[in-house]
Amino acid sequence: MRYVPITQADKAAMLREIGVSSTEELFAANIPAEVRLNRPLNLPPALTEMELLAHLRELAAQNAHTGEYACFLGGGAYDHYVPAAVDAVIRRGEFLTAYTPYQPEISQGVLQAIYEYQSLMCELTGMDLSNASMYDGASALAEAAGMVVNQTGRSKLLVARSVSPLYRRVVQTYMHGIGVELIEVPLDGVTLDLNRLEALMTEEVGGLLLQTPNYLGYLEKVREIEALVHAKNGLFVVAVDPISLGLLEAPGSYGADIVVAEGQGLGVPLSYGGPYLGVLATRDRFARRMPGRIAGATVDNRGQRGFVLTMQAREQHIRREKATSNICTNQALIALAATVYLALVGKEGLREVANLSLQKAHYAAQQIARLPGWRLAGDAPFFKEFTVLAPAAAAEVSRRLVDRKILGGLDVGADYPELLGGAAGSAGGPAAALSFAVTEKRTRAEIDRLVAALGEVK
Amino acid sequence: MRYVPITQADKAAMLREIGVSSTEELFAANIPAEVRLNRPLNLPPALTEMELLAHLRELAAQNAHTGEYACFLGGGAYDHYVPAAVDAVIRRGEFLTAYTPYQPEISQGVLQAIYEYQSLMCELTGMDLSNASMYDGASALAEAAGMVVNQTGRSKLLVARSVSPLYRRVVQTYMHGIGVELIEVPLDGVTLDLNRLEALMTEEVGGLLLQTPNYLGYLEKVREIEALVHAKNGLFVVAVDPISLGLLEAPGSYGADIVVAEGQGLGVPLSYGGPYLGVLATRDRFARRMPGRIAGATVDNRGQRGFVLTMQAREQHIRREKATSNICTNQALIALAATVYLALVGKEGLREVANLSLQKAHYAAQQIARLPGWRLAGDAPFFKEFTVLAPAAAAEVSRRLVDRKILGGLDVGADYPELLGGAAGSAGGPAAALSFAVTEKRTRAEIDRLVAALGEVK
Amino acid sequence: ALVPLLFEKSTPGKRAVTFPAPDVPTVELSEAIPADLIRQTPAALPELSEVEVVRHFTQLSRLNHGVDVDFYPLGSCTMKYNPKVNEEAARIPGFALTHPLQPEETVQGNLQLLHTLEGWLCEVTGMDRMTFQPAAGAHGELTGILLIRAYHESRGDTERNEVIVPDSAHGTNPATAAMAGYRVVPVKSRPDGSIDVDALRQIVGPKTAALMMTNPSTLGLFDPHVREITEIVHQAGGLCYYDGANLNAIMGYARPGDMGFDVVHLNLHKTFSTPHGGGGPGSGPVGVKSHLVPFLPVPVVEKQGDRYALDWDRPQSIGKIHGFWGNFGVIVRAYAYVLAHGPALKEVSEHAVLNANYVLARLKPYYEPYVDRYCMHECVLSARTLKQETGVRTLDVAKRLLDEGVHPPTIYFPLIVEEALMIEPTETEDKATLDRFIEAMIRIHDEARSNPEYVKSAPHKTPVGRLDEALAARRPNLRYRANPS
Amino acid sequence: ALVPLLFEKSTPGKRAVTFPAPDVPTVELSEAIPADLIRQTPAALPELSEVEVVRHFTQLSRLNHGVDVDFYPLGSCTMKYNPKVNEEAARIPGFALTHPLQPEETVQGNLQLLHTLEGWLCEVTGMDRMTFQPAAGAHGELTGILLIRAYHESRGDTERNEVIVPDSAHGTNPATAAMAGYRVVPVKSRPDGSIDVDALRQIVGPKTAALMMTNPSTLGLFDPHVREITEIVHQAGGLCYYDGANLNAIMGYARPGDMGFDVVHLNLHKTFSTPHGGGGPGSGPVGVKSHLVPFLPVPVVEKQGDRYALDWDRPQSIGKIHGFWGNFGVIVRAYAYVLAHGPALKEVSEHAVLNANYVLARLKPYYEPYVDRYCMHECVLSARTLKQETGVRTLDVAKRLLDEGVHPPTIYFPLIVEEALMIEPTETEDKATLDRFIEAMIRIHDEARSNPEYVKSAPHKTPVGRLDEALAARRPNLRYRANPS
Repeated sequence: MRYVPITQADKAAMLREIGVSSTEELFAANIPAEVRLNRPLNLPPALTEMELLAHLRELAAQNAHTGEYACFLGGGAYDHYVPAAVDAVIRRGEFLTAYTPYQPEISQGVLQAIYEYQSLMCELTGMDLSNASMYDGASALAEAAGMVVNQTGRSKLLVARSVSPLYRRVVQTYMHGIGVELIEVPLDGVTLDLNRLEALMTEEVGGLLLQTPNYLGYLEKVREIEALVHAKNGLFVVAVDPISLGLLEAPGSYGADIVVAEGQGLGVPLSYGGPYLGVLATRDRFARRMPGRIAGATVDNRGQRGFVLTMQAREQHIRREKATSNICTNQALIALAATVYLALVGKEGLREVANLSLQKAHYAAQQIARLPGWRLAGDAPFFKEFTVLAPAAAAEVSRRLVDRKILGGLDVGADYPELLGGAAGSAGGPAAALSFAVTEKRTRAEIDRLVAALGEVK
Repeated sequence: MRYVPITQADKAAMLREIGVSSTEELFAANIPAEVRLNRPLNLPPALTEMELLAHLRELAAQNAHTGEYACFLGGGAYDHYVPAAVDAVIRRGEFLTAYTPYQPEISQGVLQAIYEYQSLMCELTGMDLSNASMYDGASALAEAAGMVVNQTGRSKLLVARSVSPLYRRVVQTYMHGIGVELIEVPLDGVTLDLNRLEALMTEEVGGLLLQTPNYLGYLEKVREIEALVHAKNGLFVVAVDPISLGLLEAPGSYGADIVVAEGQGLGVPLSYGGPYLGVLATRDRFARRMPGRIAGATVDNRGQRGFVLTMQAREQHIRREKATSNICTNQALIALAATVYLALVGKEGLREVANLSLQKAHYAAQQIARLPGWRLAGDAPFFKEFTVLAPAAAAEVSRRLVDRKILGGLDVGADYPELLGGAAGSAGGPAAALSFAVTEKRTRAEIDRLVAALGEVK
Repeated sequence: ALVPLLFEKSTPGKRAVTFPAPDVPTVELSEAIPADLIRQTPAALPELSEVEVVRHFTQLSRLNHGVDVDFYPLGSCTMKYNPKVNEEAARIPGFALTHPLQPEETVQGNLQLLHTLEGWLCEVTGMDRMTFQPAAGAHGELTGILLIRAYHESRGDTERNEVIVPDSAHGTNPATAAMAGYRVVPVKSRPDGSIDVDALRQIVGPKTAALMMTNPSTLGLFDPHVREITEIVHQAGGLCYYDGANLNAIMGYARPGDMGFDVVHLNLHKTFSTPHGGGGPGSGPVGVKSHLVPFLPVPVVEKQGDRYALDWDRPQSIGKIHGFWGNFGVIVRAYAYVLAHGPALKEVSEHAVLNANYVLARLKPYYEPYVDRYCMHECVLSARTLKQETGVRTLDVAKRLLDEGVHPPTIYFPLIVEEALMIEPTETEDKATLDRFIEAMIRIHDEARSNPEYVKSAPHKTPVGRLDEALAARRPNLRYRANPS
Repeated sequence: ALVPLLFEKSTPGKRAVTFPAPDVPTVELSEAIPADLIRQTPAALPELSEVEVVRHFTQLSRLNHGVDVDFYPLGSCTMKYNPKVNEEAARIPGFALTHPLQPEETVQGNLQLLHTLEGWLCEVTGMDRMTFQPAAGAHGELTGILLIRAYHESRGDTERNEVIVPDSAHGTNPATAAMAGYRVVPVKSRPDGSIDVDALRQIVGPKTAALMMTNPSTLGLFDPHVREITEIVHQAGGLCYYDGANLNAIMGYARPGDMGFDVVHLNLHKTFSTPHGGGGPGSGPVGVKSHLVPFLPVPVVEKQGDRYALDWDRPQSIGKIHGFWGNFGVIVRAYAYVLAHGPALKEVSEHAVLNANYVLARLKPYYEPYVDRYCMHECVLSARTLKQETGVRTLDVAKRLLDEGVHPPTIYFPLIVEEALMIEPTETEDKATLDRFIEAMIRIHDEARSNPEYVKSAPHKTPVGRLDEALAARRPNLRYRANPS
């Protein structure tokens, strides 16, 4: 047996001690015959480690990957550079194979790292406190929505249509059960329609879920929006790209009540969508509404500083059906990766990553916009991602890029047909709306290669 | 500065404490102007980590590698499977970034691992003691030659011509300085000529350096050879493939005095020839002649077992010009890898690896020998490597295999023209002698692909 | 402090990772970004060199226990060994470097892996289809209960607003039901740990949306009436939800699908040995019987000929529960784990149960079992008598175990057991390790009599002593502040 | 025992890694192998499961210090931080999975890397060509001295049988000279640590094959007469060998080639930051001036047009010194290190020297320097006075430092310094770390007066106490035996 270290001799001795003659007796004593499975599991034969790795490498070889393809895909997951030291740290067995630090005396490593993670998230977002992580950006936004509902007691919520459609579907799923009505605030161009927001934001509405930069890449007018939301005593939830916070104002500075983020950009591999990192930070006054684990500093009986899980009265294992959330297992190791990442790049490095991404994205946008038949979907300010209107179908563009070892051209027009105008697909109008994301990893040569490839699509 | 954590402020404070105004004063106080370099180093500009990795991946992409090519190359380096846990262990910073355990109280990890390594090498080889590692198989053989010379006081040594030509050149290089004459014992077919050995093995000769399986892959008649060497009170040095010891008799059981090995097969990546692992084990009576570090068990002042470096009176840092060798830095981390490897495969696993390699090599040999124009170079028993006589030039065969994503067909005929017969290259005779190695990693499909590719060469 | 905080080590001007200068024509930031959105005060991230960062985390790690360090019998968490090959597997560039929004034709390997593993896990659980989106067990629970809600709603059966949860259940069960908008109705356990079937009959009815059940229960006992129970619920029009937290006990022996469950979640980080990472990531795939398939989250991976595709066109779907497709990197590890065992997954459960019963047999003279019968993969003991006789509580026993280098069992859970100790050895421990743990437990039992104060003041050999949790809660210090106010 | 031996944990029948059954028709072993060569008794390798192996080595590692754990100012060993990106670099499959005997056209990346790094290191050292075959510094020394021998022999200059070595030299220098067949002639150092030039003049002559010199010397001091020294040797017909152990002091400031040296070895694992691995592997490339190029080991990497090739056709070569081409994986790391710095390698040396002088400045009131002047990259202090006054020796100071979590300096070397402490901080330590070390050293100095016995019985906080080295030497126990005789 592959990972079972029990020899036949030990097994025999253990059975003797238990007082049975076979393990079958143990199962027979527990599981009634009517539910016993009386055949072997129909699974493929076991592979040895050597065969297993060979098989997995073969499977993986059927994928295109960003080690070999220049990646301009974004939409909530970004090909940022992951410094080598991040993986070196998170591979350490003491981090990798520990669980939730229920016994603080032998878990100070994990606990202090969580405390540091919380501190970093507060610094980044301008919030007072952060939890130890949520599953991903989308579920963090959904949990934030739940916090708003609980805090305000209002059962309607606004969500900007410029929030990722994937995120909106997750929020919708979470809200459905508890009967919360989600109302979409439409776009005006590539950003939120402030007039419609003003109209929709009533005293019956708990607040607004906003994303900035939004799914299309553009910056929302957060200060005007904040005023409109708070005018009705709603709560203002902002989803951000944490990398953008190297250049862009912290949501805390413009009045956000809850900040969520997809933390993947902070040193986490793309890994086909997960494991990622849900960031959730808020103001002190909402602390008791916060879902998830929280670590806090305290002292031990020898007078040393130490860390423990705290504020557990919010949590499911204590509070059961009255808990702020059911979350138990979170994304601790990914939060650790983000902590290591931020420690490595530091104050100045985060600014550099953000600036490089911005500069390269702006260069790419400018070059694409010059191509005949291509133009930008809007003129709002953007960070590292932008949307263009294309003269050919999304699938065709994507296929041509793949042929040139480029991944890019996310079909945002499918989710936002309004970008294509009233007469989508009509003669002379754009055939698709595509977004491109550009990180610090993309070289000018790669961008020029992208532009050249797009130039061939007419 | 990339890895220098000294800030300008700290630097200023330190200079103040030292009492100088700049580091230049420190250098000026030490280095006379006549030898100062008065220009910047002419090196390429520094790359950031992100650029560096991209550059290295580009460079590496110019190589063919055994992850993508089926490898049948041997000749002293073998494509055995490396279990994942090996790298997981040797990456641990405490092993990776420690040095020679001069301070045993904080080095028990490295010291115990060395002791375990020594024990494993003794078990494998049937010897009494092992050192903590040499640079590689070749240098271990050269050091063993030095031991023989020192022990016997004789300044001639026999070396089997069937020993790797690379190893023989290393031994020759080491022996040249101390004026030892190396006498080559020729081949009889694909193994050592015992008649010539008997004639050459005189009382003036310190002993014999033998390799089995030899460079061509074949097993030497070690018991007859041992008798001939010991009859003249010579020492019998045997170089082995450690993997073969899963099936083949331990050299200790047939009278070897010193056993050396290239330990690469024991969990070490091919890595273009290094870092590898020189194994050197011997009898108790030669302990004081042993080069290199040795760890031993002892007790501490609390009564606990612990480990220290011991028998240091042999070594250069104590004994200087009278040391058994000048070796200081060895291959400790690679010895650790071998220790982890042997712990993972264990008694039964080593036998399995050896047997699979043997079975697959025999299948391959049989299939190749059936091809028209191809035949085995000899009918001596072999383990996982064998030599065939080919109908086409070595470079041509190799090139055709590379085209089919196969690495193999080592040109042993270049070093052993006698294998090609008196009239090498003559009409009807073989055009090349090529060796093939087959490990447990090679599948039947890969072997069949090799055979098919060779079948196209006529 | 044992290890100063990153922030406390920070020095202005230090750098670990740097980035190249732009290789494109640049714009002024003020041209690209409106002034009121440009960050005025940079985030006060620590400034450190690479050596300091690496040392910091290396030092922190050395203060931590893990399965790689020693035994970790944390009941209900299934802290089994995490094979190293799986770490390598998840890091294969073709997996680790794929973007979630790549065109399907460029991720056929990923889709095949997901589709194949779905089939295998359906076989293990007896379900028909599965989604991998949930990122953890509790996330799976929420998904599962929302599936049940969607099912009832699709039938117009909208009066069902109750979810029945046994009193021995994990806190996630009631919390999940509440998150899905249900009222939680507890059902009592009988003294033997099984659900009180009569009590259940009283509770079920037209308001019953679902029963959530963990089987074996958190007492480590298989409920002998499980078929009867699921039938009772079904007859009342409710559905049955299987919490897979304890699946490690029954693989190859019994399947939730055969017990009458409609929905199952698994914890890949428990049963399928993906590492727990200090608290996550996990993966909580949810399997359903055919009548719930229409409601699964989108997209579903379908095989079309010899190609794999994402099916988004599922009008009855509950929607999405994860931003993308779930914790793919974790799923790769689980795939590797299943393939390393094949049908021998049954032996995993066999030995998990063997180990738990061995611990139970040897410890029950010292710590009384809640129910004295053969257990499944974990056993629940109590230090009730010990406490009565010596004043030494379960907490003290746990803390004293720390001095032995062993992670303590789960304590004070399940809630229905006084002074509970919940021990799950898992199948990846050998007899020698169990004996070492057992002997430590016995030694502490003796020491509680000979030197109770020493036990009560434990731990003594850990890097920190007992921590003041009350202080932490009373005066929350939840983040570093450069200038604490 | 803190951690039992692998063998002590072994249980018959346990397995970690297994292998598939043969997929080819098999032969009987007895058909393939003569009976007398078939192993009768299998090697008594331990039988363990993967979890036990991983735990064993994880536990062992936690007993060990390393640069990743904390400061490691081991003089002369240049224990600088080893960048993590270099570990990733060496593991790129295109490097790590290449076979040394692949056809040249399939390893152009490797050959380019070797050729390029050779050029860079020649620039740093002022030499003309370089070989990467030597696997360590001492291996490089042997190579270098054999090159010198070959040079003299090629000129028929066969009476030269002496190598001059300063009394402050590392033991490897005289040991190397002896291995290369030379008689070792020591030359004294002057009180200021430099070579006694007058004494040297007395010694050199027609028997002088070479002078081996470390500069800065093992005292951490640059010899101001180095050009005069190399000229003296050259005039006598000898060659000059530069031991690169201390190159970390002078990169970009001075080059051995400009000082008059004919041969240089480098320690990539010191100056170029490849990890020391608990004792190795290292890499000891040897650079030579043009007159020694014909003697370099075969093969040499040559650039031919835009291709790289191995040149084996070098009739005057000393032959080979390594089975293949050297420790390639180490060389990859060094290549990455140079490229991470470029011309800023000079700042590496600048800060190494700054750090050493800072330590010297602050510690010299407590431990007297052997020579009181600015040092280069390391400083040599003495506890002579402390020992006289308190009985506390250098060894005791070192052991007490262990309690501070800091690796002690090199002690009792160089041999010419009584109660020596040889401190090499390297440039990868910041002021805070140096201060912590310095303060610990001062605290121990004070403690030697207040509580000498406590210092003498140190360490107190390490996993093991002082080990009986005499016992180890007297009754050697060098391997595990199942049944010790």
